[in-house]
Amino acid sequence: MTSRIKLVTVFTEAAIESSLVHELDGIGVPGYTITNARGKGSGGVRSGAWEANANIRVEILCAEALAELLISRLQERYYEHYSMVMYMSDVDVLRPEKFSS
Amino acid sequence: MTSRIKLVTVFTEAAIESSLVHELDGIGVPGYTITNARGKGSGGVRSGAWEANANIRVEILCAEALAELLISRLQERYYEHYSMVMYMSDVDVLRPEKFSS
Amino acid sequence: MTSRIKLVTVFTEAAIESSLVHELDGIGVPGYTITNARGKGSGGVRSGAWEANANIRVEILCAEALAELLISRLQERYYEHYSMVMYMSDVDVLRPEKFSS
Amino acid sequence: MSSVDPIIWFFMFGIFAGVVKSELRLPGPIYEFVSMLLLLTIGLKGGIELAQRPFFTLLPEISAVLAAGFALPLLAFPILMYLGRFSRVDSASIAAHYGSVSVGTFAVAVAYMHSQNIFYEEYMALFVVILEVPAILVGILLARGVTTGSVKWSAVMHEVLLGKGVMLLLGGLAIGWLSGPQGVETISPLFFGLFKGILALFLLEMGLITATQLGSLRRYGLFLVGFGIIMPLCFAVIGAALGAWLGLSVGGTSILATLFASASYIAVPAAMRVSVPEANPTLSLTASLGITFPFNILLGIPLYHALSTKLFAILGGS
Amino acid sequence: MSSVDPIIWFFMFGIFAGVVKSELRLPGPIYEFVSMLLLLTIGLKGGIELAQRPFFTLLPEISAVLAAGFALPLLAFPILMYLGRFSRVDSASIAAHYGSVSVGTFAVAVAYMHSQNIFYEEYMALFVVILEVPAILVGILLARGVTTGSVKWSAVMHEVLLGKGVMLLLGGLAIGWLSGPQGVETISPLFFGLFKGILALFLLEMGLITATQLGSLRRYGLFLVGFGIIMPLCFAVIGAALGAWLGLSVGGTSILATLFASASYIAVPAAMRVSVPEANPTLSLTASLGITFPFNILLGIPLYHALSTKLFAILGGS
Amino acid sequence: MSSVDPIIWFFMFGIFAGVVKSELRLPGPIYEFVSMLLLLTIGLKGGIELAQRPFFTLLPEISAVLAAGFALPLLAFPILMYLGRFSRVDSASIAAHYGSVSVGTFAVAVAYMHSQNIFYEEYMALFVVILEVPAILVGILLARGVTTGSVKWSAVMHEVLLGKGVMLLLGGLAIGWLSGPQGVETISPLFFGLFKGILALFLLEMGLITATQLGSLRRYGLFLVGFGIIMPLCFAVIGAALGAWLGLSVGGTSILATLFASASYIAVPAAMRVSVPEANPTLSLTASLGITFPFNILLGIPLYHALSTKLFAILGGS
Ligand SMILES: Nc1ncnc2c1ncn2[C@@H]1O[C@H](COP(=O)(O)O)[C@@H](O)[C@H]1O
Ligand SMILES: Nc1ncnc2c1ncn2[C@@H]1O[C@H](COP(=O)(O)O)[C@@H](O)[C@H]1O
Ligand SMILES: Nc1ncnc2c1ncn2[C@@H]1O[C@H](COP(=O)(O)O)[C@@H](O)[C@H]1O
Ligand code: NA
Ligand code: NA
Ligand code: NA
Repeated sequence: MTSRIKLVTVFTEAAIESSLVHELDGIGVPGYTITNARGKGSGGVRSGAWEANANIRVEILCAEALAELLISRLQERYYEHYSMVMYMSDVDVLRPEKFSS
Repeated sequence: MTSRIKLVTVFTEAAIESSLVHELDGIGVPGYTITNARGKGSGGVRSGAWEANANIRVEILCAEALAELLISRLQERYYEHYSMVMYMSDVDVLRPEKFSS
Repeated sequence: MTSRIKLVTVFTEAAIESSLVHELDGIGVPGYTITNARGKGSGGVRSGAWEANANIRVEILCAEALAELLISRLQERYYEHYSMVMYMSDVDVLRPEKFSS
Repeated sequence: MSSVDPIIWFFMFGIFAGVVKSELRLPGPIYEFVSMLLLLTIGLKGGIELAQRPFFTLLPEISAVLAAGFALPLLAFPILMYLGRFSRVDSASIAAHYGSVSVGTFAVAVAYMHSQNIFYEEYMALFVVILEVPAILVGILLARGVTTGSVKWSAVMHEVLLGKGVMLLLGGLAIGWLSGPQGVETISPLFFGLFKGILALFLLEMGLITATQLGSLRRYGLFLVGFGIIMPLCFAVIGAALGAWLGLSVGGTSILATLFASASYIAVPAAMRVSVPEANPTLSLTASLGITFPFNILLGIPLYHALSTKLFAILGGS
Repeated sequence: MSSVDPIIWFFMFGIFAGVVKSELRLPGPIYEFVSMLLLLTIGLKGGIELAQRPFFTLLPEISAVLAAGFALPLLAFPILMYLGRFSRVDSASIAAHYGSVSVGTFAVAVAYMHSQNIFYEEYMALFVVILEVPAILVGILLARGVTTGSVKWSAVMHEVLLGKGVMLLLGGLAIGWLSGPQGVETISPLFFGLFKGILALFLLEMGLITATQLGSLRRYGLFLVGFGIIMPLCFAVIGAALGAWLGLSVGGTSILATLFASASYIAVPAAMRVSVPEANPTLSLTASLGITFPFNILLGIPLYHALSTKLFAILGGS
Repeated sequence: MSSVDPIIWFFMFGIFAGVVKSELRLPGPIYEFVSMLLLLTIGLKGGIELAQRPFFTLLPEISAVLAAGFALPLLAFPILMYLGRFSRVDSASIAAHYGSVSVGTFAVAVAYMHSQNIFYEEYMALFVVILEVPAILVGILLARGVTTGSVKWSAVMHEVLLGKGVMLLLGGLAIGWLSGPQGVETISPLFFGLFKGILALFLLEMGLITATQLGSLRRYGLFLVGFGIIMPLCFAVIGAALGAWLGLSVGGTSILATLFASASYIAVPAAMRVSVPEANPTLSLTASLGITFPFNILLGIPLYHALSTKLFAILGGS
């Protein structure tokens, strides 16, 4: 009934939300979900108190090949100069065709 | 020390939060966690700018059998007419008895 | 390219955010991400309507050993008297060295 | 130029900012706050007015307006279904939106009367509440048929009566009525003093939201655009006639016409989403937010006022 | 009827909306904003008043009120532990809530005095700050015993003194004191002009929150209800006596009585959660928010005013 | 003491609360709302003023200020790169921050002129907009070189012109200009009546944010501190000279000096983050928020006013 696909989760700066969304659309991901976040990483505390130091948390469900592409693209475009952390995991979804377009 | 159970994550319309919570209580899930979200899927962009197009993200930790029931129930009740995406994954919890009631 | 590490997710009371962050820093986790949440568990509904009953959702990516330490430490310090639920899962990250410091 | 109310400029500024895809946005909680203040203020104004007259003298007007609330969606439904060729549920849902009212439009109409120094019956806030609910019930019945067992009416009534909008209007009405004009004086700087400014911010955000709807317009074609303009005009005529017949002032008649012409975009969408989920929400929101709301704000209200004035001239009323 | 302040109707409207499970809610950030404005305004008012008198003339009053702040929780504790049969930590926590004060209740008392044109000493905002802190320290000591090494006092003091509430009150006091009455004129439309309206919104949300607490009432039974009404009455008597003894006006005495009678529901719960986590927070919040707050708002304040008037009549004071 | 504007105390209270690590915070949406109100109000004021004079009479001033907007970052850049030994991109980014302006500083300068009853040209809000943009373009060119193909100019212009700040200023200007002084009267309680109070809340949060920047100061050392004070002083002198040369009043000259001296911390950081991501944002924010903003608020504005007065005395102007 369910089928295994990839979930990519990205923590990054709120400042690049629109640029990132543009990138996602360009790659052709079937969808994404964004929530507001705060946190700490190698770049120090990002308390979310005001826009320049707020984070977002982005989730993308997609097929493995696209996930690989997505990760390498984001790595190439954003890793060097922006606060960004990404992880990938395996999840089961209904209607897998929805996420492999 | 830890034990493997299921995590069901649901992305859906904020408009049905109370109805969904009612459903979860009816099925008898041991608990749930909700965060506000925005996103994009087959139904287009849901920017969260105002209530009619805001999303929520719901997580439910529970035993596998209940997770299956939950998924099929939500699928039956909401999939056709509402924006809804669901995925399931395996996680390890402490005190598994807490989530198998 | 990617490497497997642990993701620990914690649902707990917003009231202890600063205490929890202090604990995380003390243990030496490489980072964390926090989002606001609401929910229900054995301690009843926590609607987030006002500070005393709001939840937070904390994610920590780290090496397995640290994850174990983290879990046992939080369990010992907070489980008895605070609303707290934790789960752990396996995820793949780029640059694993970033999370094993 | 100087005769255009600045709040209208705020609305057009919002549309402009939305169309050029600016990042401008009223933060969600602020938009909610601004809406809540408007609803409370409108309720309070109505309540204060009610406190100054015996309730039963209004019974005829209330009954007539209530009856109209049930009748209007019944008029819109066949047009949508047979002329517009929409599905039964979509027709029912759109009909419910147009049979109900828009509080934002009402607020702008009230601001218009004030800025033009036109007298109107302030208790008309009461009619906003009365007109909000019946169209929803009719819409659900139209979608489901009369013999439907599948409608959870208690859930529907909960959604409708206990939704934020109706609650705040009724709460404001009650508090205004219980406190009277002197009582509310101490809270008036927030609720009355800031009213127009708050309305300006509300319209700024409404403009931004309207702009996001414009994109869907192309998808749904000409019929929806025509419907979103002609239906309000017809309803305005009915409203003006009813107002004159009930003996309202010219201002009151204009506002009743505006109310009839306005389409809901808050209470009804929420109720329809829960009760008639098969209906496509984009369709009704595109029409009510993307066409009817801006039409009423920018052109409708002065038009309905002119219409009422004309009607009174013909009837020899004052 | 018309003698009830509209802000009280807002509170009752909130309770009603909560009880019928309406979806009405002040958005979280708005509630926080409204609370911040109230705290700043109260602080500013107090500070302006302080600017007009030499500080040392207040030293006797400050000392007496401070002493009372330490004494009140000590009075409540044995009642809770021996009569109420609560655990030691729960008794300590509830005692801390009742020994401390509620800023919302203070604001309503101030509004009451204004609407009844009763003079009171405006520097009483200072007492709000003074009474907020000692009860927390006493509560922790009662829970832990005097010889406790396990209390991290620096964390406790940080939580207490640097919490939002105390910070804003102190900040307001300082700014009011530094600026004086003329200085704050330009900011008065926001802080003073809107005060009652902001208070009305605050009470609306407080009503909604109170309603959510009513459910827990049944669980905790009659003792808690009784305690939540009788303890404030006793503390009010002590407060009135102290006010009269200190030579305060009738209005000031009524407000001091109200402060003593009020129970904290913001600063103390937060501090207890961190310092005495074994204490059940539902217990103390049910009592302070579900019983004592509405009791004081609806009945207590006029009662404490009547009490003070009586006392002054007996003592022949003015 | 009483001559310090209370809004300055709010700022210092914010710094204090931040330094002692209090939990005080304006909720995010409220901070955004407060900023939006300030921007709209400043725009409206400028627009009303513009409505009262023929636009072309301002063309010389506009051109001169625009030219200065391009020139200022070019002055700052070599100092940063050769004296400060910052990398090319960091020098370009900081230069862009200092070539642009801070709306918060402008608002405080305006408030200062009002409280001291000093006349100034209210249309200066227009200069805020004019000065906001050029420095960003120059900064990007400095970072990338003139022959850069890699800059996506359309994305940059989108970010710059359609960002919240410029949109709200321009929208306010347009609405004020279209409505004129009488037109905006009904919305003035919110936008003008509350201005100083809203500014006080804004400065409270700015103080809290400034405090978080102070920690980074130590890391970046003395040069940045010196730059953050001396560069504004130099720019202020240029601004004052330009103001006098353009025939502005003493007040207008002081405000132009303040604008030149102020450094952006909203529009420019956002634009640089997108266009010159290799630049370290902490560096420029530490300087503009941690040093220059408090310096200008606390000492700069009166200084620039004194400077302008002196200059006018020397020149024999009025
Ligand atoms: N180990 C981690 N676990 C969870 N979230 C992290 C971790 N490291 C970084 N983050 C998140 O990613 C953001 C950027 O991280 P960085 O690029 O390391 O500064 C941080 O602000 C956190 O929100
Ligand atoms: N592939 C995806 N990855 C992550 N979230 C998604 C995805 N597809 C849909 N969503 C989320 O689910 C919501 C509803 O999706 P849909 O029903 O496809 O319109 C969207 O608004 C997104 O928040
Ligand atoms: N089974 C569950 N699934 C998801 N979240 C849960 C679950 N149980 C508890 N939670 C979250 O953890 C918080 C504390 O739970 P508890 O300590 O059980 O009251 C709740 O308010 C929920 O946000
Ligand atoms: Na209508
Ligand atoms: Na007390
Ligand atoms: Na500058």
